[in-house]
Amino acid sequence: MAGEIFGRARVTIELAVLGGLFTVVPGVALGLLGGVSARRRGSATATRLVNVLFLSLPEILLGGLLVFVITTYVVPFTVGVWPSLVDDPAGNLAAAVPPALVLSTFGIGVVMATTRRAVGTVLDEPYVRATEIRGLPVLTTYRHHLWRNIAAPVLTVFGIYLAYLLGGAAIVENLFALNGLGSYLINAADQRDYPAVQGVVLAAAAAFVVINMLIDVLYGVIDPRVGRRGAA
Amino acid sequence: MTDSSTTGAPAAARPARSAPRSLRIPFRGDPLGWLGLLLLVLLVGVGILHPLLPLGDPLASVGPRVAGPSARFLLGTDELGRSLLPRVASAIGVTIVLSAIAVLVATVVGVAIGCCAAYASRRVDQLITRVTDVLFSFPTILIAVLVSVVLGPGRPAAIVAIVAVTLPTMIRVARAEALRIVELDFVTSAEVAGARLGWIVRRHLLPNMREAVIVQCTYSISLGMLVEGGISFLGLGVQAPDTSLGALVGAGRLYLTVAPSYLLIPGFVLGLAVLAFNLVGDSLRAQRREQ
Amino acid sequence: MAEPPLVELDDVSFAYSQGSAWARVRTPVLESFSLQIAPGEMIGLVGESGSGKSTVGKLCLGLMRPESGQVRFTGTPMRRQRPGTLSVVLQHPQTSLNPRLTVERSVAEPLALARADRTGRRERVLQILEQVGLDPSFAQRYPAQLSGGQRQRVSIARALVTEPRFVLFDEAVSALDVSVQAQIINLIRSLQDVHRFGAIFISHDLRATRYVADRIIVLQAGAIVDEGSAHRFYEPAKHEYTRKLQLASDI
Amino acid sequence: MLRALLTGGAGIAVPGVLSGCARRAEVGGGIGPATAVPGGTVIWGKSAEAIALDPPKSNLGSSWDLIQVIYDPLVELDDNLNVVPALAQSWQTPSPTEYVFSLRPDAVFSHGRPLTADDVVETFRRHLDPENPTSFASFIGGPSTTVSKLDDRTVRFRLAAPSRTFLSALSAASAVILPMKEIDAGGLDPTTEMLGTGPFLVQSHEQDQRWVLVRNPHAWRSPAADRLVIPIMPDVNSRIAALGNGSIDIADFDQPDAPLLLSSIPNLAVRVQQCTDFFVLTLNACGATPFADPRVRQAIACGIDREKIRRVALADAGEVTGVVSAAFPGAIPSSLRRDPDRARSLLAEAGHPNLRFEIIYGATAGDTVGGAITQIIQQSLAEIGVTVVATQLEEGVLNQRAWVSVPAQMDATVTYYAAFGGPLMAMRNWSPQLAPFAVGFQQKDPHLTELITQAWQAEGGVVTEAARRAAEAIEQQANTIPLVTKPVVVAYRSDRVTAKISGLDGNVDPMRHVEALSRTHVGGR
Repeated sequence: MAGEIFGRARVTIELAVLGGLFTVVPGVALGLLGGVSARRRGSATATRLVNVLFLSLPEILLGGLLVFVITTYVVPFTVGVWPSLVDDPAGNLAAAVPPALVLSTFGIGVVMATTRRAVGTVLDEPYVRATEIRGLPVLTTYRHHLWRNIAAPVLTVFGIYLAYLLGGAAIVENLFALNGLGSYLINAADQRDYPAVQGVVLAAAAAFVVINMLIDVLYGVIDPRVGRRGAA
Repeated sequence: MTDSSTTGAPAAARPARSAPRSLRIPFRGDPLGWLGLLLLVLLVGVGILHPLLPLGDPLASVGPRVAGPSARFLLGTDELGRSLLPRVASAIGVTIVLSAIAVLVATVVGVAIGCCAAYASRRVDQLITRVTDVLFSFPTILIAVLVSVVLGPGRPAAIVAIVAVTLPTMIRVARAEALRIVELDFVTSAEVAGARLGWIVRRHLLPNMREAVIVQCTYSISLGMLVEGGISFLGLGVQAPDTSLGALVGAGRLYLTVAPSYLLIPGFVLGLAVLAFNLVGDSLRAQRREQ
Repeated sequence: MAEPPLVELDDVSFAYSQGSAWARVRTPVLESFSLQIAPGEMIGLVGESGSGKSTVGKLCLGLMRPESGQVRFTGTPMRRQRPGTLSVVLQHPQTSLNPRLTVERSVAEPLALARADRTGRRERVLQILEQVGLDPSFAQRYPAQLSGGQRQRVSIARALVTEPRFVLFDEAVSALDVSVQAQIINLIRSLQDVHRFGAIFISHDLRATRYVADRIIVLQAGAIVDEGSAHRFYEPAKHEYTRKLQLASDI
Repeated sequence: MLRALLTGGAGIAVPGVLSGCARRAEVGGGIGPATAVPGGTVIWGKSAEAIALDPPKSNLGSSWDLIQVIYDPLVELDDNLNVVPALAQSWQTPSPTEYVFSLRPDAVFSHGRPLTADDVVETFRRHLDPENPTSFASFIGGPSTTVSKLDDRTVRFRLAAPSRTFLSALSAASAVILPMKEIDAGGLDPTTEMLGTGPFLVQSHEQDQRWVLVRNPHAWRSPAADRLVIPIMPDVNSRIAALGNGSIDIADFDQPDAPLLLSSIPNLAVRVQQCTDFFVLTLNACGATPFADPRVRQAIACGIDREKIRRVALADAGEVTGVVSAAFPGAIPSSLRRDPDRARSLLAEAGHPNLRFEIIYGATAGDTVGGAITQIIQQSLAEIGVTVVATQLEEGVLNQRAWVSVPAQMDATVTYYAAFGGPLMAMRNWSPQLAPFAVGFQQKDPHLTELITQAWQAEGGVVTEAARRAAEAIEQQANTIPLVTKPVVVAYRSDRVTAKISGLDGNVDPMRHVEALSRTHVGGR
């Protein structure tokens, strides 16, 4: 069973890493954009709408749509195959990108909201306001400050999300006919294979612990004070 | 005027009660809030009143199998030749009601635990917080699968899974609110005046937590609908011939290449319902922040 | 036999402890502290923040338990008192009243807790509102419709509605602006003359305390550094710390 | 707001962009003449893992199809369900109760040892063990049947009474011949290892992942392909997608809808294979239930719209059937007719005008037919005032409640009966004496058992008077109501492989002509 879990974990881990990438980059970008433009009422509304849309898009709808498009039209993506990343990187990406996109939408919404809030907090600081009034470019002046403020909450959210992806990709794996941990879990549950269910839960818990440890280390890198407190 | 000391003067003699503003005019000048409310009323209306609407019988095989939308069957038919229009309509109701029931349970339990955490010893509070954190970061589907393994697939499994998913956030919100309110002066005054825990919770904590909890409820319901969609899609939730939006999407998945509307329409409606609750929640929250 | 003191702190010590079970940091607040309040006596407790004033207040109300020593109420060890015996007026007008309750319901709360006769409650509420200088029309208002001074008046009404034997005024006027402070202090003074409750008036402002209290205790770092009848504090004090406080209060 | 509009616009624009893309179905184009090429690997996407590997004990169709690729029986069925030689090259019937089989001289197990009469004798002794007969044994006369070796190539069966099920039963997956010398010596565990005389032998197996079979060098019937790789793919969509992108060559489907679902894949040959297996509605007549009253059961039988089940739940793919599966040439037609008025009056007579009961059905991965049939039954019974609650159960729970508990812990269940290669074989399921699994729900009726036994013993064609009497009595009893046959769909990529798919099957063996499976060379380019 351990071999089985490791074999399937390859798919899930790749999905999670790719999905994580697709989550953080657009999520932070949209959050920055939204946070900075939130001063104007119109664009604040637009930002909120975009954010809510990301949080409202069901995986089963987007996934179904992508599967339909891929199976019906000639597009450079595939469904139902999973070539090895080492032997056929292009083929592997063609199979991995669509499910990773589906996995990332909700996360983009969460990361975007977190980033927006962090940007808002920083921009409300009195000294930042002063800079703004003096007409200086806020984003470049307080780049480091901004990043530090955004990084911590985004990292927290991202950690939770990554753990969620590792155990929770069942729907997407099912839609795209992939043999990952999620579909293994569903099959095991279907067949009342308790040891297998336990195995996956254990694997997910282990992944969760490891990810949280990594994130604690990263906190230290972002904000040295945290590291010192942690060591004390 | 026999017993007016607690109920106040008769209505005529009383100046207009000023209820908290955010509840009186929910989304002053916020188009998104109104859009969400409109969608929400529409979907809940259809979901609950569909038996009264001339949509057709959701359970009768009346048409061709797996057909796309047509003049006779506006949304097409399913694999048993049942019209999808009434099926989607009843599925909206099932999805929203399941999620709402679950969130109601989560709210009651979450608020109770949150209040306890605020009043309990630091050690108990820390324990509650830790357990909540662990539960919070546990993958949704994993919880749902475990629940349906234990209970067997069906509505109860769906409800328990949604409760399990929405409870941690509800506890967090309730605990934070309760901790904030317990520190306020009027609570101390009541304690000194001899109020016990039950009195303080009833009179002071609950009324003042209400808004934050309602906002959290709208988010939880939308999250709950996504969870229900996912687990019914996987066949672990609502069982045939009963249906929910997720179950319809799951059934339609097989016919994706033949009749894509079978999957896409219920999926889209699910998205709309989630969007409606999220918009209302977002608008309420924006309002609260402004205050 | 002499009447026992209303509230008595007898050789009381108190400390906050912080941190985890492994690294507990103990911050002592009071060490071997004693104090007696006679029935109907109003004690002023002054000192800068962190001097332990509020801790004394909370110990007197039974909101906290001392680490050692004893707190007695009318000669017996402090335990839960009958509702309506003790009450408190706190600092922040913004949070002193539940925003969801009308003035009437807020003021009636201690009566309800003391299970006072339902029929008499409304009259009693209106009566006490009048005593604190509020028109009966205020009864149906919500806190959001009141000014800071009005809210503090409502708080005082609520504190006195059950005719308590002991009232703690914890920085009850500190957050108000000066003209309103004077009104409220006058109000407290006059009410005390009528109701003869025992009280502690906590403030960092010696001038206000001097006016309202019978006896003043000056606290510094958890210990009494100066003590005497209120008149004494109109003259420059001998004690250095008291003098500092006097200077701060513009005397 | 502008940005929101733009995002929305992009959403609307997507289908427009895609209309510029070619549809997959239009790509590929025609293919030239195909010629079979010997050798190479063929990939069969199998719908369920084989988990019960020991043939005499195996009772799962999903194991039988694999067993029949590895092992051979004495006789097998041709495409019209006639019994033809397999390991036995010929046989004589000296008397109605005596069969003498001559074994093929070239039958060799895949490890190189030739098949002997001892293997056959010992294989059947396992079935006929008087202490512990297998469930298959009743088809060949039960423990009163004796089997003996006449010489190294000849085996004789003696039956206590004539049996019309005997020969066709020998073609079943349960009756394949095992290498008993190795098994008795303890060197081989048939529950984990497979060693037979069939065209392929097992090279490797990863549970729930794949089997890799290679040509059996000693096979008397040598396959065209060198290797047969069998990935386990329970998910229908996975199999469809894999057929589409060429990662598998051939696949089997339980869904009657498969032809529709596969219609968009070019170069795909789709064959609907009629099977003798058929769906039944089993009412639990044991214990204090309304179904103890035959009128209530008959009312249900009259209330069900079996034609609608065929049309809707089976997508027109199967046939309405009686007790003898309609798939058999010249089967006895069902005497049951839909008659709602009679159903209602029967229910009123029995005092159950507003009957309400629960139908449980299994949740095999991807198999939606049981649920569909249940829902059609639910619809048609609603018309006679009967309320049906449909409950899908996990397979193990269903087994426990329906087939293991005595009395059964259910009101009714929708399931299917394997009817094998002989028209009358499935009849035993209506007699708890002949089919022990039915004890929990099937009423004990010595008269019916007698009729079934007589039908089994009668001389003549399919429709003997005895068989007709038994079938009618069974349908009158209405304890287990036959519904529709259960077809299987097999699809393969005609541009990649050639395959011979039988149009009619009796032994859950979609790959019956597995030796003919071969890669294809497509002409033209």
